[in-house]
Amino acid sequence: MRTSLGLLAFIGFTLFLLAAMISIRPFGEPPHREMDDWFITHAQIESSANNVVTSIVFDYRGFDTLGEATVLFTAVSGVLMVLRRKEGMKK
Amino acid sequence: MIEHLPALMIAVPLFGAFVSPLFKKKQNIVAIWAILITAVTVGLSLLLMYQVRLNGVIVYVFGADKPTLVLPSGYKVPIRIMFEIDGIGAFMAISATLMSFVGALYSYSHVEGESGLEKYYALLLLLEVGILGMVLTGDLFNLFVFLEIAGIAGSALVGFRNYRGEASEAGIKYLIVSSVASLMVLFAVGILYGEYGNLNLAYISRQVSFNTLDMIAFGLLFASFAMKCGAVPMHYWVPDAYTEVPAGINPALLVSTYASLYALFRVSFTLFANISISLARVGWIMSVLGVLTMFIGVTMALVQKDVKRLMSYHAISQTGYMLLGVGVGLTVLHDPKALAEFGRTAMAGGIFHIINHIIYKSLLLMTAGALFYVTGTRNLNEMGGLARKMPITTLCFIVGAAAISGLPPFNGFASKFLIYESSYRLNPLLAVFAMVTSILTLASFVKVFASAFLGPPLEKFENVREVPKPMIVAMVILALLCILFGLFPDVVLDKLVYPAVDALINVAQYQSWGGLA
Amino acid sequence: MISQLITGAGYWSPLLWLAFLILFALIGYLIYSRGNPSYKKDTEQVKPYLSGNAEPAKEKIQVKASDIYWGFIEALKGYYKVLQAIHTGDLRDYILWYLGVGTIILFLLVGGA
Amino acid sequence: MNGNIWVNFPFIVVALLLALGFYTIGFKRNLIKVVIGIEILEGAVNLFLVALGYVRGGYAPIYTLAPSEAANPQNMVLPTPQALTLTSIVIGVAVSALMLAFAVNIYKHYGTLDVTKIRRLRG
Amino acid sequence: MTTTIIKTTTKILTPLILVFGSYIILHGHLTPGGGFQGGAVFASGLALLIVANKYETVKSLFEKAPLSVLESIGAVGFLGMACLGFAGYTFFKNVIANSGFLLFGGKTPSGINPGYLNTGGTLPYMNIFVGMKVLAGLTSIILVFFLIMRRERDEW
Repeated sequence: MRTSLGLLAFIGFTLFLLAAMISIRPFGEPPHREMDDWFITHAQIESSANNVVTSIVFDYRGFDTLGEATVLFTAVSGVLMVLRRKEGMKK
Repeated sequence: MIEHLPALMIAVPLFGAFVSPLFKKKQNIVAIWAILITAVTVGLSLLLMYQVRLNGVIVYVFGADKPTLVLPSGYKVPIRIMFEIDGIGAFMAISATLMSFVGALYSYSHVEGESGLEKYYALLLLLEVGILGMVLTGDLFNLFVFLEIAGIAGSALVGFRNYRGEASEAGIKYLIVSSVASLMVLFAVGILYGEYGNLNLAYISRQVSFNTLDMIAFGLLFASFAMKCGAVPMHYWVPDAYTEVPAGINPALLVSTYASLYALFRVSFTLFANISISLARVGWIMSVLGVLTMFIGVTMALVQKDVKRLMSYHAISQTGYMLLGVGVGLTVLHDPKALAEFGRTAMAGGIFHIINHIIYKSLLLMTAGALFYVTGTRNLNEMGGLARKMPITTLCFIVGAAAISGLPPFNGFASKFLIYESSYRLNPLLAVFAMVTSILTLASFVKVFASAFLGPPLEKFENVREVPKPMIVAMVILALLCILFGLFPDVVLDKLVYPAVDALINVAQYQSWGGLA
Repeated sequence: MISQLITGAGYWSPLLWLAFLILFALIGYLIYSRGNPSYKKDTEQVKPYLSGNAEPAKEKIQVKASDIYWGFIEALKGYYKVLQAIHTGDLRDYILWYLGVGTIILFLLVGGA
Repeated sequence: MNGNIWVNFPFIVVALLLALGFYTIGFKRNLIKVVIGIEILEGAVNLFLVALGYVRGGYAPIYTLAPSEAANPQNMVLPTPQALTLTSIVIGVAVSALMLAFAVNIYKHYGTLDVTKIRRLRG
Repeated sequence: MTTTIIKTTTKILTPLILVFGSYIILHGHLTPGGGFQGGAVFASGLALLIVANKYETVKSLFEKAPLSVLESIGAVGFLGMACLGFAGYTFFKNVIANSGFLLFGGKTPSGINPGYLNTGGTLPYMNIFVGMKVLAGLTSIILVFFLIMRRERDEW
């Protein structure tokens, strides 16, 4: 019962994913690249970096990187808290 | 400095979180530090709401020369991450900071004496950061990043009591559910990026069209955020997480759930505006989900024995009210007459219910945490006769229970009243379900009150005292808020709720970054 | 100004409601205080009548939480059996439900487009 | 369904990987395998993001000692998806670390990793 | 897993891995890589040290290592570099780029160039801070897993 219904849901979802991936634009021909062209042409002028990806990671989308570092910090704190040795001495 | 307010909203709690692990061994100092930081963020969010009411949508572009420089000179697409804050964003920010402050205050006593507290408070602040980023951002990938922050911090806090196996079980369940949802969100964002070559929410919402791919992305976003906000039948993680998390974290966890609800509204109203307007179907999906959520949540709550689990099922069923109210508004969004008649009122009820529910459900979960604090159990069958021992907790519980069951003059009644009257205009059946749910809610809270507080005093609770001062203060603050919001609902509606509703309805202002382009 | 809640179909004013509550409470109290007790104190007239049995001591009565609303839950037994069966604490079911609901929503959206 | 399906073969692979991950999460009994399913999902989404940024015959968007054809920006692949993928990889590492920590704790308390037995919270 | 082969390989490889990690961190703005990748490489070198030694050795070696302090310093430093933009610009504004500042403030010639280390503005600083943070974080994760496995093997 559970398995059959689960398989049904799984297959339906997979079909929609396949439909999305078939109907997407052809591979290797991005239709709109205005934002990326700006990055490629202005990275050396605005953030003086040869590596455009780094200039995006730390300058244009640096706020995402702050969030990413925060995610790592969160995970480290979480792991250390979940696996902490001395357990709480509750009343 | 005032123009950097949106950045400070994130930077201040982030700084607090990064610093607090340095206070090892000094548990009280880190608790006071967290209380201080959260208090500062409360002030900042109030200032932010004032600014938003003053000059409409606030835009803050990260890394540009000027905070309002959305488009580079002579260019047509936005290239940088930006915060775009309108009424509902500021509204959610106020609830997030307020609840984090109350939770930190409550935690000072509630988790006192446990180990690893510096991590605990750091994660509380990080959870607040995640919520604030989710509700303030105007960039889709940034939304995903903060969604992950909130999910990871929340699940780590769910597993705080690592000497209980159930805590780890609930933690991994919440973590897997939230990471699957966030990954599907990222997949949908990737689809949109591949189509339109941009990540800015407002820009994509102007470009988005009606083809199959957009609809699939919309469906993925809708389902993922619906699961994250605990809509039936994807609600199973909610009782587990809310039950096992320490009661001091419950307020922030509630707000993180409703940040996902905010993202659902934002996606339906703004990102896919020209689709949702042409599809009243979306509104009907949301309303039916809401009715299902209300009814199944409350009927499951009636049979629970664990007090926090019972309240968690009530949290699910109250989420249904918000979905119903805003869904009714979304159904008639493209019909100006019906919108003016009852749609706007329905959305006001739904959004007003968000903050009301956050307040009184946090209050109730805190009283449950107080019961757990003094008795060491959460099983209602083993409690009884605690009203004499802890009078203030009992009073706070009565206020919260009356508010959640929609008894006048508490705040629950005000928002539910709006939802009843407006959803009745769309379809009477919806209002009937809402009222039945409210009655069952009252019934189940009568059960909790009778079995936990009334009855003869049990000898095993002879030396039970009232809970310490900080917990009392936190609970009393929320109880007073319940009464105030119930006695002066029109003030709250005018100052907080209707700006949020109009921000959701008025898409053009958001799409043009507040008229900057 | 008196605060009121405009709902499109009328209004509701909490303060007015509170005033009327207090007013009617006072009236009720007046009526109550005017009446005089017709029964005699500390006779068996004031004792609760439990079909002839003596009333058990108050300390003995501890109603378990799971006994409250027993009849309600008994009446809806079939509904609750289905509901409890759905709520398996199985982690994988959470994701499968997500897949199912996602499929339905996608069908409603894409199929209608 | 634009033209032939082989042009979009990488995207089809992404869809199949997503399906594989969901199957692993939904129908395997071992908790570690469920975690592996999440990892497969993350890999699929990262692959999708990188595949979005590819330009046929493009060069890496780095100016250091680049070949002279790369001087024309149109010949460089899109840099944004690479940055997004970097972010999402780090997030995936964080999530998997926390999930494994929970798994260790669960094994310590339950003595098993069978998902059908880790069900104390239900009903 | 502390055989002689692994010990010898570790002795030879660890310095190289650490040097390579720091190279990736420092050249993040010129060549592929950056703070995260370099930090991960660095942490993998430390992980090699961890798995190739005995429990007591690792414990005595890493007990006093200020990993969490290092992580907090990296995170706060990253935030501080971002906050430099508050001076007249916005959060995350690259204020040092092409400003002739003493360190990493040089101008980058436009177009294809061999790459000069003294460029990049705030990017190299952020790379260094993020690398510090990532190596501390990943190392502490690996360390706590290693310690808990060795500690509680007999308990299970």
